[in-house]
Amino acid sequence: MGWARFLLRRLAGTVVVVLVLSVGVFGLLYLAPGSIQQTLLGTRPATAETIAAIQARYHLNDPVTVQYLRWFGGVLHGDLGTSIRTGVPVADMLGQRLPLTLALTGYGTLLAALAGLPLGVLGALRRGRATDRLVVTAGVVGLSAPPFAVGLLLLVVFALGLGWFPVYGTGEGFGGSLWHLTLPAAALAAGAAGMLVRFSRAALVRELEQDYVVFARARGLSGPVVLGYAMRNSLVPVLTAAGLIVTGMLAGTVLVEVTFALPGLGSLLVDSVTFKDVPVVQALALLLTLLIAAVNLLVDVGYSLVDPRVRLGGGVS
Amino acid sequence: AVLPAFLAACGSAGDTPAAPGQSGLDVLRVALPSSIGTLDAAKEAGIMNYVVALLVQEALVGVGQDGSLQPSLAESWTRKDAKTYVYELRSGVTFSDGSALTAEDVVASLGLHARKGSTTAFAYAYANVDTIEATGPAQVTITLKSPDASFAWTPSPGTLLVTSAKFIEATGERIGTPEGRLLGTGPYKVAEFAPDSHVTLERNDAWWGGKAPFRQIKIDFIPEESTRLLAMRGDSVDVALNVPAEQIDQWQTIPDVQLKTAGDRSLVTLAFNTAKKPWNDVHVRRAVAHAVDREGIVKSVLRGHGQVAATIPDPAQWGGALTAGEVTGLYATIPQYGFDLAKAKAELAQSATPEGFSDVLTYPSSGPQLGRAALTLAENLKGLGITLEVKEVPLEQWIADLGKHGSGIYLGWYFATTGDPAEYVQQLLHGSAVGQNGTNIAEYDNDEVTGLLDRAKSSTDDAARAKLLGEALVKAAADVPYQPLWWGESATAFGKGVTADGFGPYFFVGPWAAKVAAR
Amino acid sequence: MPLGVVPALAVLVAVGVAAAFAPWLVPGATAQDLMTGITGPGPGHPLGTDDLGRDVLHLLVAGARTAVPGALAVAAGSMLIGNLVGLAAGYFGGWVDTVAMRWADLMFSLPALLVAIVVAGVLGGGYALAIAVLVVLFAPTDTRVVRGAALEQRHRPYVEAALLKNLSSWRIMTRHIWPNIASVSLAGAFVNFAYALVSLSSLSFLGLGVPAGSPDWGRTLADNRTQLLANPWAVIAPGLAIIATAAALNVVGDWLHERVDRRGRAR
Amino acid sequence: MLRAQGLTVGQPASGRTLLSDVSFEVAPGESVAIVGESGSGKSLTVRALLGLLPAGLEQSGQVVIDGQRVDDDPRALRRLRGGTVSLLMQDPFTLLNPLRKAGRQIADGLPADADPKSEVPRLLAEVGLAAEVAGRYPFQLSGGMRQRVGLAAALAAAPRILVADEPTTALDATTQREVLALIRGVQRARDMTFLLITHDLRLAFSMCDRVVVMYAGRIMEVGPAGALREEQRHPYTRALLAAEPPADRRLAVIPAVPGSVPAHDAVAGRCGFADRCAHAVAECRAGTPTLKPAPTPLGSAPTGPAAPGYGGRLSACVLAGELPAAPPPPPGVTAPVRAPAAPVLDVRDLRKTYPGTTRPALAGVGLTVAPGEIVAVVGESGSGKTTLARCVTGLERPDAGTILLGGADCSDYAGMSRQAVRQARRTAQMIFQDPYSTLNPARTVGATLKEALVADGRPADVGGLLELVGLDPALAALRPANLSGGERQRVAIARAVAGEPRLLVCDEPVSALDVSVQAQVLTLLAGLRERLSMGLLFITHDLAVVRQLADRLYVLRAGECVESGQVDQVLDDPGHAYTRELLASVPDGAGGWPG
Ligand SMILES: Nc1ncnc2c1ncn2[C@@H]1O[C@H](COP(=O)(O)OP(=O)(O)OP(=O)(O)O)[C@@H](O)[C@H]1O
Ligand SMILES: Nc1ncnc2c1ncn2[C@@H]1O[C@H](COP(=O)(O)OP(=O)(O)OP(=O)(O)O)[C@@H](O)[C@H]1O
Ligand SMILES: [Mg+2]
Ligand SMILES: [Mg+2]
Repeated sequence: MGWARFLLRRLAGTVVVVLVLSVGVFGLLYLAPGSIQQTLLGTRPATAETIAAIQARYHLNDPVTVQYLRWFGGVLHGDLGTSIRTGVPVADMLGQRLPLTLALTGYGTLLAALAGLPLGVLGALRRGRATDRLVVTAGVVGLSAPPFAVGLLLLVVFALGLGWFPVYGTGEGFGGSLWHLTLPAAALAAGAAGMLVRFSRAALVRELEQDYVVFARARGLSGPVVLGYAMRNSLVPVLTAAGLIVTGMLAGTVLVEVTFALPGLGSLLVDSVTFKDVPVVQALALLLTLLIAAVNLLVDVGYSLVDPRVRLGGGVS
Repeated sequence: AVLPAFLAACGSAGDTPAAPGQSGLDVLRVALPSSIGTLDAAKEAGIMNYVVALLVQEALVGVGQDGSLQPSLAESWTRKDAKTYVYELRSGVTFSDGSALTAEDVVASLGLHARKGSTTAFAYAYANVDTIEATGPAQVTITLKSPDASFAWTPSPGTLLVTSAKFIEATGERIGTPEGRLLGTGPYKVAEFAPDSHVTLERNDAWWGGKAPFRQIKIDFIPEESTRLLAMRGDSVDVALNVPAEQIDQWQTIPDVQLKTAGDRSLVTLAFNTAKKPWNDVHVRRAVAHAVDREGIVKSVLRGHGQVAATIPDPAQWGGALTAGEVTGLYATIPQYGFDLAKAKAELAQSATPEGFSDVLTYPSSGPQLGRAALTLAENLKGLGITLEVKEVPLEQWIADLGKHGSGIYLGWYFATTGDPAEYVQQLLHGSAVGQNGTNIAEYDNDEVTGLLDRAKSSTDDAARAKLLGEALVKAAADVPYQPLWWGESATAFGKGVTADGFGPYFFVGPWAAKVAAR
Repeated sequence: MPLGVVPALAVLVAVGVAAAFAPWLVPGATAQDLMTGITGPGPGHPLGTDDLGRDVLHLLVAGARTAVPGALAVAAGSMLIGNLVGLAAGYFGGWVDTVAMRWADLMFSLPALLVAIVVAGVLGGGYALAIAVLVVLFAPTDTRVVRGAALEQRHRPYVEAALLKNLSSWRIMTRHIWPNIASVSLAGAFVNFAYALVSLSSLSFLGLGVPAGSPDWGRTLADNRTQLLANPWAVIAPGLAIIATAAALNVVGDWLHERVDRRGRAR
Repeated sequence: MLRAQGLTVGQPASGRTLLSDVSFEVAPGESVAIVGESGSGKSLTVRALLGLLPAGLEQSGQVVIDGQRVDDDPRALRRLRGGTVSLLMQDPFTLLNPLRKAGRQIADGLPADADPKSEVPRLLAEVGLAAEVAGRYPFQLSGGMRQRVGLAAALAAAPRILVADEPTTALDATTQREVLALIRGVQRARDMTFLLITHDLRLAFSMCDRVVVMYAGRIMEVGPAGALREEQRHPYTRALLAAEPPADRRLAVIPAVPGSVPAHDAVAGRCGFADRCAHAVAECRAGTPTLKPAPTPLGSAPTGPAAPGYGGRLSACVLAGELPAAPPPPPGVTAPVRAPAAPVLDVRDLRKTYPGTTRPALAGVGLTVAPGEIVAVVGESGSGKTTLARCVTGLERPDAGTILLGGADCSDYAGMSRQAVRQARRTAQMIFQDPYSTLNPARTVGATLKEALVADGRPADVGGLLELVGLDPALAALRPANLSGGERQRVAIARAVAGEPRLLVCDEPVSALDVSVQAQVLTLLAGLRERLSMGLLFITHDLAVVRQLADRLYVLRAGECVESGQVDQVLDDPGHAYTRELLASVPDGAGGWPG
């Protein structure tokens, strides 16, 4: 089949998704109540001329298809437009906020992996015992806890009560950022860690029951080697979970950024959506879709690295 | 490119514990309760834009603590005739880029809003302007199309912020963006701006008003109130503006934090759409007006930090025109609809809908106290058989709803941009402001009231004008197009390192940081 | 029955009872007492009162009534769509399957909560809207699960035997295949239920879900989070209610899953 | 070398006992077989010996390996695994780690001081594989190759005891023989102690010195292979041996054992076989008979030593000493000749290649089935048997060729009118291999059969239909989960014959059943063919079954028919080498097999 074809297919799929989404979002914003000129002017009075001038400036009177095509033409030329709300080129705005969101999701993923995977493995190895029950419970609680609730709880306990972490802000330098982003990342990571615990434990439990594990033990392979067999095999479902986790984190970051007052993509989305700042919302939709597509692609590459059957095109038997 | 950008984005939030007491404060850390997307107050409809912009830019005239107009960039001004205003500029004023302030700069700044096709939010204030001219190197003359007493307030910071002609030309559309920033004559200049995140100001040592106390001001936007509270508790901020009323008790428990409150000249009012059933029935309006427990709301929802509004303008708005005693006297004559459910029932019984009805009342998500007030009203109305669904909507949608005049009942929430008592009286009661996008959201069109307001507009005498406005208010109150709820108070928290002098309703209308001092 | 299931079921029963009988259990839970305002736990108010002087415990009970039916509607709605589409896709295969799976792929490349935020935010929020959006976004998950299960059953001899008996496709799908995969889909619905509960409360937290003043858990939490120091219970209690209910649903869902699994393995 | 004493396995969570009081021993260098039908506890015995029980199961009793007691010392057992005792498992498709190359999996088991570079190719060569196999992943190997790699891996640490749990049941008949021969050869060459698990008594006789027979979680009989083959001291062993039909002659009746294999706990407190035993007396049900030295029924041979020991014959039958002598093997009969008739099925030059594959599954097959005739199709795995059956019944669409059902062209069901499809489906019905998924688990037997009757336009006489297939009408209320494999297959047959089809396609209907049950189903099918005068297209890989049942035979290989003719003719005098190979793969119970 070849990598080129595979990539091409994925690319085509992503383009379709992006197109559908951009039309959807555009239409949605168009239909939404509220209007840009009202928002710009606020409750202040306005003369008819001013309103007309604003409408002309943002082409608000053009048919919606023309508005969309104008935007789309710009994108094709690499121009994402200018934010109505801030007057800043959209690309700059995204560029400014993307690093924070990436840092947050990256850090969150790392924390989730550091907490979730070992716990999942522990639960699987101690299956049915008290430790396992504890691990499963922790996982389910993590999974069920909305990030904003966890965020508030963390704030109260670790920032306010114990004073270990700062309450808000993004910090300076690498160390400072790390220190500042720890609580938000932890709030994000709770759900992801729960998911990882669940997936990795279930996968490992399943693998440990497989014949090849029994066979490996029966021929005297050492414990670590046998565990290595099972863990490698349980990676595929864990990778699937990882994809879901990163996607979920991008969504969760909205809540966490709001809770911790962090200027990332999530809070930008919330601000821009209510403002009907079409270019920004569109660009965000585009960016998030691409991010998710990239994550899914990475997961697929991960599959083929982990599983030779995927790589070499063998049947799964 | 990602890493430097990352550092830039994360680089500056205000946590560095700038040890207070250490030769006073070098850096002032301010936490604003909402985000701003642009520094240009004429582009965005939030009051926090002013709080930032007024540290950087000034207007021709300023506002004194008593609410009267004061010299600012204009050393003096005269109303040559009913339609002509002449402003003499202060000499020796320079912009923070070092260039001197000239009459051309002022004309260009005014022109931003007054020129044809202007899209700024201030444009409405200049609709009546005929010409703006530099009639001397330090003199600017403005002529109006028709007489308007209120225009005296227009070149105050509410609707004018002076910048240089060169800057306007060079920056164009990008004024207020992180790139274009602002240029002004104020005590500070913008060092860095990240929309929705923070803005950093550096002292402008050449400010004509003297040397501002802090070398740097870091202003963070923290829309999450609980976070902001925790930030103050953790001593990560020095000044927190607009502490919400329901949180004041909690802020007060923070050791060493000073909480200063003052009227902020804001008005929250119920508006009844007099052109829409069933609200076109005065009995319905009266019934609902009687069902509002304003004292209760002020006491509980606002924790007492506000004042029951007897009418539209805040008493502090009359600064230039009436004395405090005269205001009290005037307000005593305005008919009131106090909280009385029995009367409310009686009124409703007389109306066309004695059995009650249902309607929807929206409030902006940025004003939870409005929501709470609305909920108490809804609760009271239940007893009358009126079902009022209270709905929170995003600020933008709420604004749009106000503009459409489509609902029957509104919650209006207004912040005065000037100290002119006529500001909202004209907007809310004048018959010409009805209809789509008009400011008269009650669609209240009473010829008598409109006539009084017209006469007030062209009057040149403050006392006569005040009398006319008062009469209009009394007249309108009889028809209950509005049920004013409260005049707002805002509370500002000062952290353990700082304090402020002369905190009052006009504290933030001007270079306020110059009045903040290290404790 | 594993240990955790009993408490989980107990939580669900409690929440269910609260949801069903809230108006009788705590009549006037939303009645305000502005003069009291927010207070910490004390006599008469075990969890204190909120900003409007409403008893937090009462709000919590009444909150089940808004929190549960919405999430239930999301779970049931997406289960219905997922079962219909998934069954058809798995059974007929071919273009039906292709179309359904492309649709699911599309939905999967969108983060559900973000889309809900955008749609609800743009259209001005509202409970019904939020539910509708979540149904549409959750349905692909059910669809995939059901389709996978249906595909697995599709070539089982009992299905082929039914085919050889010339039974109609509809009958084979609904009477033969579906009963064997309903439990898989039910287990998935529980997990969806939990996820919907959390998502709806997240939307309410952002002010995009239930109307203001409703005693919804997410909403109560959001409304009172400014009162963290005055009465932390007004924040912690609804938070715990969300977590406990969602966790209970997850536990029951997992347990059902395991049972289905085991039944599958025991031939 | 290896000794189990009172081994018992239970599941504490459910309170079930799965295995009880299993005692036997294996001397150094000896080869012992454990034989029993599915579910008799063979695998659990082995797992318990090696301390590898699945999670949730617990064992008690003594296990001694190489003179060391290990049941209470898991660490000692761990040390012994690999170097002293090693296990080869049943399913070659699951016993290797799918993500690791074969060579590395073998190398993982090598002693620490061995050099994988030289050892791995040596081991591969020992199991008859090329060195380059080391670089392949399991999915790139055939089943037989995987089992060889498994053997090489099991041998890596040079164990002195090799335990093989049904090492070839998942393989083709021909491959099966090769692998068994290999294992036997290696065992002899290395002089290993050997414990073989199998369900095939004849295979056990051929491969091992001694045989342990298990049933329902207990040992029924133990004895030297030769002696046991000659004479069985337990009715179960006798029935088991009789139920395995011979491939070399046709029997007038296939000896069937009534009932089905029970679970251990279902027969607690009595002889597990009593309910199915022709010789059962009250004493059999009075208590669990213990395994004890079995006296010779005629009293001719001296009573063996009191303690179980090498060379002794043990039996758990209370009548062990009084059992009548086993009847001599019945003589063969010749199949009745049938008058020629117009075929109900006529397949011509059928071709089918699955999308995505290159090798055709069917490469031009033609065959006919006359009414009342049983036509067998044999061939090893992957030869296209199932594809043929599915094409005939319209479950799969052939690429080319014609299928005439009762004279009507049914080559393409999609292109036929509804009426024609209905007619075709009334003409041909099918029964499937797997008794566990052939019935809808969610519906009762009654519902399934009623639906079938209604669909075929018959009166809904479920009871009558159940009686037709020899089942109690009361079964109608049960769900499949409560039925044994044999009962399920009977219900499936009932469903298929509900409309009295003229052709019944049977795809390996008995290969998943216990041998003691297999005979029941075969007898039923033979009887139905007479009563309904159906034609049967009978697909199987078991030549012994073909011999008993079929009139004519087609031998399929790689989608092509290599030989056909009257059963007796083809099997007595195979014309094609492949047919001969198939025949040779059937274990005959003699010591020479598998070679
Ligand atoms: N993990 C387990 N949990 C519960 N019961 C089990 C488990 N494994 C096996 N059993 C039961 O124990 C009994 C004996 O199983 P075992 O696998 O030893 O049979 P076997 O003789 O090897 O059969 P086969 O020929 O099918 O491999 C069966 O009834 C089976 O259902
Ligand atoms: N659905 C399918 N898709 C692709 N290839 C298939 C499919 N079914 C069978 N095959 C292939 O077709 C060939 C014939 O398969 P078939 O199932 O007819 O063999 P069989 O003789 O019934 O084997 P067995 O004895 O294992 O049941 C095999 O190579 C098999 O891999
Ligand atoms: Mg077994
Ligand atoms: Mg087959």
